[in-house]
Amino acid sequence: MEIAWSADEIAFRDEVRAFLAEKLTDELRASGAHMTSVYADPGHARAWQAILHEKGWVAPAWPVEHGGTGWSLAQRYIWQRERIAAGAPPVSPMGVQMCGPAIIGHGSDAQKAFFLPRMLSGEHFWCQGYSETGSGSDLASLKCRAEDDGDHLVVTGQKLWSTHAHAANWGFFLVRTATLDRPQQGITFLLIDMASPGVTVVPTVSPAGENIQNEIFLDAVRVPKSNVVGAIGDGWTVAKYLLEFERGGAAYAPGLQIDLDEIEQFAGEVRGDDGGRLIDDAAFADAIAQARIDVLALEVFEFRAMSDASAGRYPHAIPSLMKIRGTELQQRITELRLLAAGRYGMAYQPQAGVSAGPVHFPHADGGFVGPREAAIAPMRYVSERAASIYAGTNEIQRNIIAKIMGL
Amino acid sequence: MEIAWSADEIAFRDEVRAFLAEKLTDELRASGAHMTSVYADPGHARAWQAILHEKGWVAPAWPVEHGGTGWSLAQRYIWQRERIAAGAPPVSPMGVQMCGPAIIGHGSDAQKAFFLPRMLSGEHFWCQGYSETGSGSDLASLKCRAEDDGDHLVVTGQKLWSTHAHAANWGFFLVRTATLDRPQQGITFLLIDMASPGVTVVPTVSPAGENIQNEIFLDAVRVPKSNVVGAIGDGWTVAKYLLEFERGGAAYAPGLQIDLDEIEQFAGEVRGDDGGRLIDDAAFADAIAQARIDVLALEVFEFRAMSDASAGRYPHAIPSLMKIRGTELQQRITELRLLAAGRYGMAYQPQAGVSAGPVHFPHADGGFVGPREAAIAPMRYVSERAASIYAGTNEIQRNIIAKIMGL
Amino acid sequence: MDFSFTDDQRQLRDALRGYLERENSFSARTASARSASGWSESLWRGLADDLGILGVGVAETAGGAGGNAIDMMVASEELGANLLVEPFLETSVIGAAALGAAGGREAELAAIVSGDMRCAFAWAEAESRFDPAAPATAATRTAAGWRLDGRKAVVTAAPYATHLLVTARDGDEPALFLVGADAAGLSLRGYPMIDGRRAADAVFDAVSLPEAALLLRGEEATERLCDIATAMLGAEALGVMRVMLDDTISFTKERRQFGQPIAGFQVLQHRMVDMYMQLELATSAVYRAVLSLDAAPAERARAVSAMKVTVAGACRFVGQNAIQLHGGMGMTDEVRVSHYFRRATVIESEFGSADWHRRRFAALSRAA
Amino acid sequence: MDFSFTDDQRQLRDALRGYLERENSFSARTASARSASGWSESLWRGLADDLGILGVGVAETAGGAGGNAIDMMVASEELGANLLVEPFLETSVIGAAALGAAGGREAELAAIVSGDMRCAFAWAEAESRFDPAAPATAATRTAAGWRLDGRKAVVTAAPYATHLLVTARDGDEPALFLVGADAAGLSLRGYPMIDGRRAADAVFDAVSLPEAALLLRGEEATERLCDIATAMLGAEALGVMRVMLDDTISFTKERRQFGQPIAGFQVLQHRMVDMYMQLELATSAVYRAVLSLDAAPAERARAVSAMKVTVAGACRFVGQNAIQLHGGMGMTDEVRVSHYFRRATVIESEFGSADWHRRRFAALSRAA
Repeated sequence: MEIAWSADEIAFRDEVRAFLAEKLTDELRASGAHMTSVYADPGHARAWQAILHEKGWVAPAWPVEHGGTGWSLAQRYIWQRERIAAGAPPVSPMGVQMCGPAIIGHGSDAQKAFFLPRMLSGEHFWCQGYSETGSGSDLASLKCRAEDDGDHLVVTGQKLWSTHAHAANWGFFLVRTATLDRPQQGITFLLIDMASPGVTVVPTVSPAGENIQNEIFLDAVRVPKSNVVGAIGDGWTVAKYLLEFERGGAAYAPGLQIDLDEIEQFAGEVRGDDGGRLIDDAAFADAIAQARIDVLALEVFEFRAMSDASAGRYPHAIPSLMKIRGTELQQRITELRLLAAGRYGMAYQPQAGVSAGPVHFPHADGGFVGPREAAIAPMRYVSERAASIYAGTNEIQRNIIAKIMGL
Repeated sequence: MEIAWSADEIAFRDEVRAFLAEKLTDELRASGAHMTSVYADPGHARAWQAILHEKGWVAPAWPVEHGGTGWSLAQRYIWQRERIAAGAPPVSPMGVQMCGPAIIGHGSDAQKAFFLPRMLSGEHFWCQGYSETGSGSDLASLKCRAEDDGDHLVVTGQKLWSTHAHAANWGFFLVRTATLDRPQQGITFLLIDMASPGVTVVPTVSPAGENIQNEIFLDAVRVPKSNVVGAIGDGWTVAKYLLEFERGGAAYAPGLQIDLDEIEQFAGEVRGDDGGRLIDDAAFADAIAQARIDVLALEVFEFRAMSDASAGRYPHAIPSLMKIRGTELQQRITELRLLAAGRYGMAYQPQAGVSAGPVHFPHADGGFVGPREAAIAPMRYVSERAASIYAGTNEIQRNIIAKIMGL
Repeated sequence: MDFSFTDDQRQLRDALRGYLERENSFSARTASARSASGWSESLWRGLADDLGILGVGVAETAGGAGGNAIDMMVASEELGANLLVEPFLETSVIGAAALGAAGGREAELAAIVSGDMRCAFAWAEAESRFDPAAPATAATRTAAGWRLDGRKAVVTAAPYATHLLVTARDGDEPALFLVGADAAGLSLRGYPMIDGRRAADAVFDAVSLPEAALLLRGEEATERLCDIATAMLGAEALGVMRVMLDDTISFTKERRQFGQPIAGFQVLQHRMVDMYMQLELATSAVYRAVLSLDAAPAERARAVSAMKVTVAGACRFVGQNAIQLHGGMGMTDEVRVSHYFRRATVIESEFGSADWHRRRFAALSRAA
Repeated sequence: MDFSFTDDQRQLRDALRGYLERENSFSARTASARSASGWSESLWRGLADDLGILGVGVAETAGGAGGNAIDMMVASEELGANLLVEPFLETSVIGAAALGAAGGREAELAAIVSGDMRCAFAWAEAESRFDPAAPATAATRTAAGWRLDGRKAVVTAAPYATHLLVTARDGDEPALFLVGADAAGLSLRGYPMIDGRRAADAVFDAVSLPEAALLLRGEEATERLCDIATAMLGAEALGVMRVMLDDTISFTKERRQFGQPIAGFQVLQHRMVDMYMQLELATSAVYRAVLSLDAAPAERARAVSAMKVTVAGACRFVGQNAIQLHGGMGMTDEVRVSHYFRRATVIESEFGSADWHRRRFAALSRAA
């Protein structure tokens, strides 16, 4: 057992730091630091991706032959830590982390040759078409259907919660090609050009007033069968594969530590309940300390998962445990941010941050009032309620773990 | 709407206070104040009951013709508050609050004439025979059987969690006289003389080392049919009746307020983490304030229930809500007591309190070390874990409320 | 000891509820909130003319309904359930209480009753956190009356108020002044709040006021006013939470996953039971606070602070779980529960966070 | 970055587990705890002679196994799972660390290895709360060495210890002394603890000690010793919690209510998932603490205090819910989970409560 990084890993960390110090512009840093939710705005995310692409660091987890970095799990973890600590915006996960692995694992050679390079370069900006009305946590009940028409599938249906679909030119979809006994059967994994006739993207406005998510309507959209990943009817297998592709690399702790640093700095600048600075308020300091302690435990849990995965072990409950704990802490930390914001946390000022999509409701345009941190706080608080809902609610995650525990 | 007591009620309160001031001896007060659990020891409880009996105040909720006081619900609530505030031990609930109502509602005239006066005087000290191994929350699944033998029922089986059965001379039992479609059918409510041949009481030792609960074994115990309350097979109806007898009078808040007063006083006498007195410690003071705030809300909730019940309304969810909230606060307050006790809260010193039954494990006999409050704290903490288990676990209570809410 | 409503109170509640359902449906309310002005003049006039509710707490001698604190509580709860953006709390609770306490302000009280006056309560400053007792804004005596200098932060309803109720320091003592929104030297910078209402930051630059602008003076008068406001905000919160709970129950009964309504899952059932319990306890705390408004200052303050802690906790628990149980739907602006959640979030810290009130309660308990 | 155990560590764990299952079954353990002496000499001798585990942390030069902190952690966790009452922590962790740090104490270390020495750690006083840094017990220099005067409270294991490790103040500086349990002037008043171990309050009335009784001196030496003890107590807690979780899972799968095993109820399933999660997070925190014992003092202290907060929270959550899910059975002395719950309750506050360690962590974080 050893909790320290090795000399090689420290050298790697220094290389990463040097790269970030050199390449991360002030504007990009600001776009990472002033995010109003966990999503970067597509513009800055793509600009940053272009810089990473030049360096070959867009997709660390991919096999080297497809453009991966060949890094160890530890190096990938270090990369994430440093990237987050430097304030760089995240690259959109829909392509590199989700669709990419599906194509790498189950795509044809032609698909690999066409899509992977464009995914890395950012020429293709991807969105996801999974959830439907009535098929959220119970994804296998999806109804969007694709009918066979010779060389094409003809897709008709509706999809929900498609992040950045309004900015995407390609989408990966789960569609129903057959109705069989088990709902997981008869599902097909399909790549759709978002410019295809019959595709309509309708913005979904979040409670924070941003358009990050979208509804997608597909009306007899003709998709060449060459865009099926894996076999027709094997979509569930492909979807499961992509979920399991990047095991052991999850890292909530680094971002949460940065959040706490920001909040603590902010709390050093505003008044607390007892007249002094908020950071000197015993109850607030206590809450910050408890959050840091909880993040420290989660960090070692992440280290252990990484260590286990490196050694080829990976207890099945780990991703669910990590998702529950990571998002619970994420949400608790948005509460601390809101507490620090005080009365200015009641103002709606998305213009003080960097939104991840168009902003809808009326808001003052010329600057904002109060500290910038206070203006961002309610956006984050409201937006992060989604953390315990998306990607399988935390209740579903607990059901999954209970099953693994044999209950 | 009016939250104040009326002039008549204040006059009644003063009468109660005067009575308590006069009649409550120091020894009885100490037996209430130094209880190691929520149970008074049978000896002091009976001594206090004798005093109440003289005054006619043993069973306020009973109809006047059977020895009740004729008090309003508000008066009964005031009586409870003042009794608790004065530190008087509670009268054992098994007779007056449980078996009494069953006899009053469903008993024969002969039963009323024989049992009720002896219950009031304390000549009969009652225990309950409901739960069995495997039939706790799911009480209707009970198996203890009573076979018909002419004028007698012959009872064979086992009962659990019988509070003070080791001190009782009478017990009320639910036994199975028939096996029918619904498990609630075929149950009979039976009064058993604990001196009957075939009755064996085996102490159950609690985690705090006390013998409060007992297991009762019944081996072909012959019970005259004249001891059946209600009809044979109608026991479930009788059991439900007694549960609903005393609606609107529940009062957790007064006792919790006294607990908090005691803890605050104690915390003014011991050191806190920061070198000063514990009561001046910000986090501890905060926890006390939160508990007081929560008790204040519960108190009005109790007032509302009383007011509603006086007006003939009684939403069905109320007893369950009150039980959940009351016991949750009860348990949280034992945690505060344990926190105040510090290191002396680790010592096992039942001899520092007034136990509700014989104490089992080895413990020093000649006095105790540390403050008395500290010695009682762990006993209460451990014993009160039962609060969320007994009388239908808090999980079962939530199931009940969910059903009432139509979920 | 009696917790029943009078027939008049039940009628008030039913009338208000019916009226708001017709005249301020959720879509109408949201359209008002997002209009250029941010409010609906016609609704406001209707509340005055059709219902007479704006004067619920104004004495009959001043043309009001002469209602007591319980009547005001009943109205506030219904307005909360309707998610009203118009400034009832600022005008008909705070304004009416301040003018009523000042005495001899029948004309202005009549303007409240008629709907001609709309108030905003300017107590907070950028550095005041939640403490209303020590404003930095200065009131200076002049020959003609008073001069105000200072800045106020996040003054809700200010963009559509005709008058501001402004706390300022006269020497060591806090005082409350009535200032016309069009006063020379007063400038406002407006913006929306996350709950759909509007607020403004206000600058008072040598604002001249007549003698009569002074309404109240002293810490107890200010505290009492804030306690009344907080109590009625608590009542409003009950309405907000009631809708969230009802909507959550309906949604989970309808929404199916894995072949059954999700209301059938025990974990969600218990969550809703706990939401219900929190609402019941918050209701109990609000009753105590409202019924203590005329008690001795320390008792009143203690009941109000205890209430705010209970209500803030309930708002958070009920609000967060209403969103969680709505799943993805809760994360859209389309569904009304997300608006109620934002309102509940604002209520949590308005007039002082749970931490602030817990300490006030503790300090008062120690003093007692 | 590596979190795998060595083969030796796995063997150590398996050997210890097997031995304890045979030699210290739950009923044997409880019989020892409730015997007149409160412990089992034969078990203690067995741990020394059959397993050599008492010297796990003692250097090989002194006849020990020369194990590192991780070896000690592995042993502590198993002893926790066995609910050992004998003073391994006090002797083989604290005693061995203190004597090892003192240097040149091979004879005494050998006595630990052989099982001849049993220690108790007398740091707490009636007024010390959880702070080990400033004992009131005074050490005074004498011609022959030292004189100790003072009182120690709740000294666990003291009734069966051959030696007490006593903190005392030499002027302003804390120091640690080794005192024979039979020293003249030392009197003990023993009593049981709620977790089945024994403790004593100790009075030192002009106890004369030789020069060599002084083991350590200074705040850092004392803090380091307490941090080592706390880290290993955390490891012990992992074993305690593991048994509670395992027993709860087994019980709920077996116990039937309403026609099904209660493990089938979703609310109980999620509760057990959260117990498991708490145990995993506590394990993670213990690993960091144990692996930081040789780091710089501030880093070590921060990791240990963070761990103690996490472990205390987990002990409470896992313990309370283990009882709750056992229903009535959990409220009997008969079922072992109730004993593990009591041990977990003691661990929560031993060497400092969660509040105390959270503040220590915050102070260290601010200083960093």
